[in-house]
Order: sequence, then C-alpha cells, then structure tokens
Amino acid sequence: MTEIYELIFEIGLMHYLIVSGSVFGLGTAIALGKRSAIAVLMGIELMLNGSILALLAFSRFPQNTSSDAGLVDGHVFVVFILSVAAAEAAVALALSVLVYRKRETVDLDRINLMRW
Amino acid sequence: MRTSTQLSGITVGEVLGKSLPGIVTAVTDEWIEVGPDRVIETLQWLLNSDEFDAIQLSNLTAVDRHTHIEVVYHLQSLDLNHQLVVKTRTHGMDPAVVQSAYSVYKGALLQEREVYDLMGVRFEGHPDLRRLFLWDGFPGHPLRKDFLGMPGRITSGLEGFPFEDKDKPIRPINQENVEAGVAYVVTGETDESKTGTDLSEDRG
Amino acid sequence: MSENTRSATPMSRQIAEHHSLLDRTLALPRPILVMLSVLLVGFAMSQIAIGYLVISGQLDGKWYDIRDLGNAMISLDGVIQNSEMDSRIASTLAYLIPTLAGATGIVSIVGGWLLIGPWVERRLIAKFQIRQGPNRTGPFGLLQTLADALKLMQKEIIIPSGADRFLYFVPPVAVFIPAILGWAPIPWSPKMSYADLDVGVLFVIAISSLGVLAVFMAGWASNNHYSLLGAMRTIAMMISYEIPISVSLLAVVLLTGSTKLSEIVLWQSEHGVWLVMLIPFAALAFLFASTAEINRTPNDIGEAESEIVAGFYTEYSGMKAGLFMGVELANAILVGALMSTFFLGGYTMFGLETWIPGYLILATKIGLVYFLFVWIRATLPRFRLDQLMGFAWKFLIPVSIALMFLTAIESSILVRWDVPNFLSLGLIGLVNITSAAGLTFVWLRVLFRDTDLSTPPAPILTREMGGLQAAKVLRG
Amino acid sequence: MDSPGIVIGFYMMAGLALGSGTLVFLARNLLHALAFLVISFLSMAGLFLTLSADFIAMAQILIYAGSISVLMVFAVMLTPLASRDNGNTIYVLPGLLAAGGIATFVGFLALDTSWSGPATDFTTTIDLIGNLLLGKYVLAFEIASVLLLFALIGAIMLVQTSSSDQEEGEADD
Amino acid sequence: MTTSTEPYILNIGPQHPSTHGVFRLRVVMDGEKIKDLDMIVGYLHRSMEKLAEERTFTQNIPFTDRADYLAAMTGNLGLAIAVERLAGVEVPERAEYLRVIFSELQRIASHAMANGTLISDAGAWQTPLLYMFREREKILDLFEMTCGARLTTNYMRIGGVAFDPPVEFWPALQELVDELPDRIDEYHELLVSNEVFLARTRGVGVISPEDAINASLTGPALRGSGIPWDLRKADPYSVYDRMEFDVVVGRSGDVYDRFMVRMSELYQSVKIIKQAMSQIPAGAHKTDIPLALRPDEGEIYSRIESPRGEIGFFLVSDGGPSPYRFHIRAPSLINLSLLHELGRDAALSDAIVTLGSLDIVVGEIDR
Repeated sequence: MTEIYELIFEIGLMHYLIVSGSVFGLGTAIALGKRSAIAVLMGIELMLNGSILALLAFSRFPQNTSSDAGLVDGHVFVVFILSVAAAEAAVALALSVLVYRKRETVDLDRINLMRW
Repeated sequence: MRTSTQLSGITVGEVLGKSLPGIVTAVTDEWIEVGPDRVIETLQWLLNSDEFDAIQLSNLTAVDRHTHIEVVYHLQSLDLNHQLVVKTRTHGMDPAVVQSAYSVYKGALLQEREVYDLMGVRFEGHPDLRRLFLWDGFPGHPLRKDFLGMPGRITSGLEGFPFEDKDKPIRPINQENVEAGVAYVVTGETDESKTGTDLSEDRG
Repeated sequence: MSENTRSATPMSRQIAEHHSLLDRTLALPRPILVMLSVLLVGFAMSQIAIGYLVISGQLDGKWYDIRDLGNAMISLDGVIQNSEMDSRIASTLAYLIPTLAGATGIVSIVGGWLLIGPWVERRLIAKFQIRQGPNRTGPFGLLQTLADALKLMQKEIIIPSGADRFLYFVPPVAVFIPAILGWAPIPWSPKMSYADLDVGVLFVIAISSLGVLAVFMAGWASNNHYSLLGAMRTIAMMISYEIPISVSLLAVVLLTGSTKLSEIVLWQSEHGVWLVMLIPFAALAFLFASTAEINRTPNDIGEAESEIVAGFYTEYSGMKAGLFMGVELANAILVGALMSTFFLGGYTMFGLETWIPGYLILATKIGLVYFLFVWIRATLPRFRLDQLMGFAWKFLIPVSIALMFLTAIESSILVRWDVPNFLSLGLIGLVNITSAAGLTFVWLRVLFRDTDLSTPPAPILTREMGGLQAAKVLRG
Repeated sequence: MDSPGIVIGFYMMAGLALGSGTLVFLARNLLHALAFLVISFLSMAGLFLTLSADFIAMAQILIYAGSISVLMVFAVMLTPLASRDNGNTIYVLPGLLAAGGIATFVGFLALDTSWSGPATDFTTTIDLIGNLLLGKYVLAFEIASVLLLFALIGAIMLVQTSSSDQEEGEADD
Repeated sequence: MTTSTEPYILNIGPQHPSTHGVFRLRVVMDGEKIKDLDMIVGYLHRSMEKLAEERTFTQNIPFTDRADYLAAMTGNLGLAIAVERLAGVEVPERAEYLRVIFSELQRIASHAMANGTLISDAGAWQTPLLYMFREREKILDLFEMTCGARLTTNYMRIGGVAFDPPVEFWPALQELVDELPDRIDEYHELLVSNEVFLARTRGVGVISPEDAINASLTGPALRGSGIPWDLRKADPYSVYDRMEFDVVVGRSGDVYDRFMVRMSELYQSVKIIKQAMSQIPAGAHKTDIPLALRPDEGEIYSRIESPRGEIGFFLVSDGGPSPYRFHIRAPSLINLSLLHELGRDAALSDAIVTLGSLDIVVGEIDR
C-alpha cells in the first residue's frame, strides 16, 4: 500500500526519466516516420526536449554528490543544447525553404539526390 | 450659346483649316466639327498650337441625334484662359465608332468609358474599353433616345407642362424689400435657441 | 420661416455646454459627487489610523493590515498548518487555498476590467473627441459593455467557408493566455504577489512572445486575405519589437541587480528614485515597443481598420471578435502594470505606501499609463509597416543596446564603490539622459540625412506667384 | 510526500506533453501538428519548473515556443499547400518500433535502478548558471555564441534570393 | 528560381471603411505592394442624366443635390447658372451675394469633411474628423435655418435662391465667421506639425503638373500639384469678380500638399464670406420665372468651381421645357483618371491615403 502510494505521490528521478524516455521515443518516431522535412525537424526538437528533461532531472536528483561537479552543470549543458537547437532549427528551416525553391518539394522521399 | 471665355468656332475653324486643310467639316459660332477618324490629329494639333494651347480636355460627352451620335470635346487652355469646343459625329448609330483621345489626353480614360457605357460609342485605341457604371451584358445603352423607346418612335422628354401659361413675365418678386432697402441687422439678441438647453438627457 | 430657426444640434449644444473641467471629465450630478467625497474622506481617515499603528509598530503582519492582503493569506496559511488535521490534507489545503484565491484574484482583475474597460476607453475617447460617449445604458452608460456583450453573444456563429475549424476556434481563447499569465509575478504590495518568480523579467519576456502564435492561427485559419495580411504584419512587428523590450528590461536588471520584480520595486523604493529617471530611453523604448506588441495606435497596423478591415480577426464575428477586442484592453492594463512596476516604482510612492494600500497606488499608476495609451490613440495617426520596421531595426535596437552597455558600466561602478546615492544616482541619471538625447539626435541625423525633418512650408498664394499665367512654364 | 503542487503539476504536465506529442504524430495537417508541438513545448517547460529549473523553463518557453515555432510557421508558409500534409513514409513502422524500444528500455532502466540521493533544493538557479557560464564554461559559451552567429549568417546566405526577388522579399516584411 | 511570394487579389470594397461609400478597388497585390489596381464603380448609379430628360430644368435641381451630396449648394449653383445662361434669366444682386455666401460655406464644410476623412484614413482614430465636424455642424445648422434641409439643400433656384435667410441667420453667421479662423488654427496645431502625419503623407502619391493637367484633374487635386487654376478667378461666375481672395497652390503635388491646399482654402473662404457679408445689398432674392422654363434651342457648357473641382453642366435644349441632353461633368470621377497609375507599385497604406486625398464622392462618381 505505502509503496504504491510512494510510487505515485513521491515524484522522483524515475518518473522524470520515464517521461523523458517516452518523449524522446515520440521524437524518434516522428523524425523517422514523417515525410515533410519540417515534421522531421519537429521530431528532432522533441528528442532534444526529452534529453533536456533527463539532464535537468539528474541535476535535481544528483546521484554522485562526491564529484566536484556543481549542482547546476546540467542546466549549463541545457543552455548549450538550447543554443545549438536554435541554430540547428534556423539552418534546417533555411535549407528546407531552399530545397523547396530548387526542387519544388520538401518531400523527403523525393529528395533523393546528393546534389542539384 | 457661347460663354464668355469660349472661343468662336469660326476663328478656330479658319486657323485650323489653314494648317490642316479639309479637316473641318462644319463650323458654327460655337464649335467646329471634324471627322470621326481625324480626332486625334485635330486634338494633337490644338494641343501643340501656341495660339489655342488646348492643354486640358476639360469635358468629353456625347449627344444622341437620332441618326448619329455627336461626341463633344470641351478643350481648355489654362494659360490663355479660353475654351474651345470640338465636335465629331459618328457614321450611323451602331456601330458608332470614334477615335479615342486617350493618346492625347489621359483625362479621356474614364470619360470615354462612361460615354461607351451610356451612349454606346466605341472609341478606337482606348486601352481598356469596358462599361464603367453598368455591368457587362447590360442590354443596350441607356442614354440613347431609343432606349426603352415608346412605340411609334415617340422620343422621351416633355412636350408641355400642365397649368403653365406660356407668356408669364419674368420679374423680381417681393418688391417691398427693394423699397425697404435694408441689408441685414446684427441684433445679437437672437440666441434664445441656445438658452434652456441642458444635457440632463445626455446624463442618462 | 420662424419654424426652422430652432435648430440647435446636439453637437453644438455639447460645445456650448461643458464649462468646468469636472463637467467635461465626469459629468457627475452633485449629490453623487458629495457621496463620493464623503467616502473618500472616511477611507482617508481609516488609512491614516492604520498608518499610525504601523508607524508605532503595533501592527505587523496582522491579517487586518489591509495595506497588504498578503498578510491575510499568510495568517490563513499558518492557521491551516497549525490545525489538528492530517498533515497531508493540511499541506494540500495550505497549498490549494492561496493558489486558488490568487488565481481568482487575477482572473477577476482581468474580467472586471473587461466589464468596465470598454466603457472607460470609449468614454475617454469621446471626451477627447468632444462627444458624449456611451451614456444611455444604465447610470452614466456603465452597463453599455454588458449590453454589447449580450448582443455579441446572441449573434450567429459564422464560420467562413474553407476555414480551418480547429485553428479557427482556438485563437480567441488562446490570446488571453499571455494577458492573464502576465499578471502572475506583479507585486501589489510587499507580500501581495501571486508568484514572485526569481526569473520574473524572463517570465514576462517569454510570456509576451506567446501571443504571436494565436494571432497567426487566427489569421491563417480565417482563409481571408485581410486576415493573413494582418497576421503577417502583426507577427513581423511582434518579432521585431521583442528585442527592444528585452534590451530595455536588461537595462533594468543591470541597474537593480535582480530579475525578481519585487526586488526591482524594493530597489527603487529604497534608493528613492524611479528607474524612468535613471534610464529614460529604456522606459520610452519599452512603452513604444509595447504599444507595438499589443496593437495600439500608432502601431496598430495589424488591425488597421482603414486599410485591412479588422486585420487578423476580420472573419471573426460575434463574441469571438469581442474577445479579440477585449484582449487588447487587457493587454493595455497589463503593459501599464509592467511599465509602472519596472520604471515607475511599482506599488511604492516615496513612503506613501505606509499610509495608502500599495495596490491602490499601483492601480493609480496603471490607470495613468492607460490614460497615456488612450491619449496617444486619440491623437496620433498610424505608421506604415516599413516605417515601423525601420524604426525598430534601424533606430530602437542599436540605440538601446548602446545605452544598455553604458548602463552596465554605470551599474558596475555603482556596486564597486559605494558613493552616496543622491550623488551617484544623480550622476547616472544625468549621464543617461544627456547621452540618450545626444545619441538620439545624432542617430536620427545619420538616418534621415537625405530627408528634411522640418515642417514643410505653407502652400503658395497666387499673389506670391505670377497670377494664373504660371502654368505656361510647365509645358515648355 | 512532495508538496501537492509538484505532484499535480508533474502529472498534468507529463500527460499534456505526451498526449500532445502523440497528436503531433497523428495530426494530418502540418499546422495542426505545429500547434500541438507548441503545447508540448509549454508542458515540458512546466515539467522543468517542477524540477525547480526556472531559468531553463523560461528559456524553453522563449526559444522553443516563442521563436522556433514561429520559424517553423514561416517555413510552412513559404512552402506551398501541397507540402502541408503530415503524411508518413514507409519508415513509420521502424520508427514506431524504435520509439517503443527506446521508451521501454529507458523505462525499465528507470524502474530497475534504485536511485539514491535526496532532491537538492536550489532557491534560484539563475546566478549559479551565470557564474558557471562566465567562469567554468566560458570557452564553451563563447563557442556557442560563435556558432549562433554562424548559423545566422548561414541561414541568411542560404535563403538569399537574387536581387530582383530581393525587393519583393523585403516588400512583404 | 521561383520567388516564394505569389501575387493575390485583394478586393477592397464595395463596403470598406476607407472607400467613402460604395466604391470598389480590385487590387492585385504581392505581399504589401500593389501590382495592379482596377476601380469598379456604379453601385450608386441612378442614371440621373436619363431621368433629367423627363423633367423640367427646375425639377432637375434636386438631382444635383444627390449627385454631390457633400457639396449640394455648389451643385445647385452650377445647374442654376447653366440654365440662366442658356435662357438668359437675370439674377438679382442680393441673390448673387447669397449664392456666394452659401457656396463658400458649403466649401468650408466639404473641405473639412475631406480633410477629416483623409486623416482618419491615415489612421488617426476619428479625432480630427470629429474636430472638423464641429464647424461643419454649425454650417449645416445655418443651412437648416435658411432652407430647412441640412445636406441636400435644394436652395439655389433658377433666377436666384429659394428663400431669403431669416433674421437669426446673420448674427449666427457673424459668430461663426469670427470664430472659424481660430478653429482652423487649432487644426493646424494638431496636424501640420505632426511627425507621424508628415511621414505618412509627404512624398506619397505625387502627381506631376503635366500629368495633372493632361489627366484633366481640377480643383485641389490640380492646385496641389502647383497649377494655379481656379474658376472663381479664371471664369468668374457669380459676383466672385468683386471678391478679393487668393488661389492656394501646392508645391510638390503629394498628398500633404492636397491636404494643405484644402486647409488654406478654408481661410480664403472665410475671407470671401466676410466681404460678401459687408457688401450684400437689399432687394429681391429671386427672379420669378415661368413654371416650365423654355430656353431657346441651343446648347451650353457652363462650369463652376465646386469643392472637388470643376463641376460642369452640358445642357442641350430643343426649345422644350425639359433638356434634350443633360450631362454633369463630375470632378470626382475625372480626378480618378490617374488612380491606377498612382496605385501601381505603391504600398497598400499609401494607396489608401492617396485615394483619400483625391476626395471622391461616390454619389457624384456614379450619378
């Protein structure tokens, strides 16, 4: 009884890891399964979000406090991930617009040449 | 009749006939008339001539004369401050074709569309000759005299007017004001209309 | 002839009447004025009594200290925690009750403003435009908004053909999310703040960037060119004016050294200065950029009614359009609250908050900023899209970034050596004002070097030129 | 137990994030998918708040929900109607399998491991992050800024049109 | 490489806040820029010129009210003067002065309306419009006082005016004329030095003098581009030759100049009204003409200066009591001859402001 109660009401690292894993999986599915380049980009952003959630969870529930790593290093990594994600989104969307102009489509099945 | 600033058609006809012989088909004291296929030429000459300096097409309209339609151009000189009237008559009613004046005067754009719409004159060389007021496919051209004509070719317009006496003198009325000789008086005591007004109903 | 001389139209009568300023502004009958003054005097007496108790130190954190309703919540929390019920239930209650109370308070602020706001705006604008304004429905037309809302709710729900059903119905509700969430970190009194976030400034910026999507959804789902034009204009403008807002708030953070709104207000109160006196350019940039953010004149090109009929909500009818119009008013007072919190000293008024509840002071400041908005709306024409974009990118952003660096240097000096406040702050204000003025002047000269900014000369009269013959030279 | 706010917030936000993520996968229209994606981003920000990572949560709202989604909106608007459907490829089944595999793997890992350590309560993270960014990780910080600059220039260079199209591009901005 | 923006068709009107009536613009746009512009009128077409052929000349005066419903007095005056010239009717002195006074009042009202709507097209939320309306209301009060109607005043009659103004008229007119210049100065302070308004109107919709003349623009649209042409001076039709006033001429021909020309003409109109009030003699206000006036056979084109430009009446009489041909030269229509050239490659906002500065009245366009 009590462990069920704790499992539900004691929000721990486990819960966050499960959520982050599922979000990451969703992102993977979208990134692999969608046809439009923009949808693929959405999937990639979701995957990044899942990993961000994991990082934050680990920095909230630190496992190895003896290491000299501060408590918010995870946050710093997340800051870098965010900046990289922004840059990647900008470049990828520019690429998709460019591909549309060249090839009149952003359908990844029909963009099968390595050149244009 | 001629207004004060309107040139006599006779003088215009003389000068125009000298330089462009045979272009003037008719001349009266008010207007000159040219052929429908020489309109552009005439207007261009009048525009360029320093004597007439017809720089502005102040009005363009048409009159239905039952057998033909005459198109009237009122030209205006801003510097010499005079007006001259050029007319042209179409060959027959339909098709009634006249050269478009748009190449000379941009101001003819909408006026020619209006004339085409209401009077049914086709202007050759007009950039887009569409109906202006009425929708496409409207039957006929309303300003023609035979539009919705009554049987027996009775043209529209009043013949007489009931209860009118044809020889009523034209005289100024209320003579007593004339003898009184008062212009007007500023009494200043006449704002009773303003007093007594309050905004109680505006205050809800 | 004597019949039709009695012709005085309402407008001429309105101009003939309305002598005193009081009459022009409220047009209240005298007994109500007397009642209001009596109430005011009684309130002042009670406040003076409470202020005396506070000064004498007998009243500290008691729940009936109505200068700060936060005290009431804290004492209620303590009562619940100390009560002899299960700790879980107690903690849950102690968590839920203040939360729900605060949320209710915020939503009631916005909702109450939606009830009274349109009347206020229309009335003020009417006074600017020598009209009467709504004055028929209820006392002083106060029920006009209610009547309008009822009428709008009765209207038929029209869905344009080819509209995207899902995205068409979301925006009228979604635009309210920033307008309501933005109230969370605003402090109304020292302890009276719904969520006093550590990252309040970031929260404000992040929230203000959310409105874009709802606007885009509205414009795209309507399947109308006017709507799409308005949406694209609004998105371009919002994205451009995010940056000046962020930069001017960065200047605030640099000076006060905190991103917590309550600490920003405290800094201003204990240094005895408003930030608008220290960083005036940031304040003005924030004001202008927020008028662009919330679609008010002179930046309301998103819904320019003389060009694109109603902008992104052209196709919305009935209460949905009413919601779009209401969210403008809600945004207006939200911006007023942020403006007065960041730059106008928030709930503090140079020690007056001891005697008057802080939330009243803040409400007064919000009202003043809102009045400024209405004034601008009633006076200024509208900019063109490219002019607005050019103003944001060519003028506001560079100048405010340069001034932000200046502010950074000053703040580092301020925290490094502790010179007396009146000296250092006076110097900072002086330097900032002079540098802002100079930089603005120089930059405008650089921008408009080829266009003359002077008012053009009056048109020519014919006696100055050679009569009517002057047209000859034009033909050559 | 934790404060009820954390519990309520966690379950609400996790449900929202997963549900709207699933809808991103299922939606037929790309713009609908985009709307669901924004909802999922916002609920992820809520999850970050329950981890008392307030700065990261705000940055998430600002960057993901505020900027990247608008970028995607513009990308969708610049591509024609035909490419606005959210269709699947033949790789959808492998994708789903991989997704399920990852989720179950991480789930088992999370359930199996006995996580130790109490929750650390930071009052605020913003000054710690600032100190780390400008102290320990300053080089990475600078490199990230350079990366952002390059991304900016690269995006501009990529979508730069010829001079004749350029005025039209400016005309609608 | 295909550009990412495709031109689309925007349909401004027939019901649009800034088309001042049922007037439709079919605009091909690319982003915010206008690629092509086509105007579609006729929603208010009543075929006055056809109807007028069934009625006597006096019965046609109400048509001129409805044609330019913002300047009914000048419309009436145009027709009255045309018929008088055609039939040779003498007009008493007092009637001429009353005509001058009322048409100048009408000009002030119409210019106030035009400028106010122009500014609210530029985006000022109706405040200048309502300030302009303040004086317009007083002028309309004077009209109502005199002839009972405010807008469609069927006042000018063939051979004079309908009524002699009542006694209360003159002090009210005196008061109005005394306070008008201060009011106009208020507008100047409010608008002329307003940077936003200058930024919106200067250099926008520039009409070169050659185009203005060649496209037969008249009135403030022509004077705004620097052509000193005013029929009150060039072809004095009433007692305008006894009045001392100036023709106002713009400098560069943009929207701001057209606005300023109208603005300064308000002062000139006040000046004319003051002179007319000081010179007006006593006497009859109308010549009694037969019920159905029968001019001799002939035609005439007579024009006067309406607030929108040269409003001309081309009458052809066949000796009967009703005109054989009745044509109104509508300045609002002809001033639009350059609209498609002005609108092309302009931003949407600029096109709207330009249309507002041309001061159209749809009733006169469609007739």
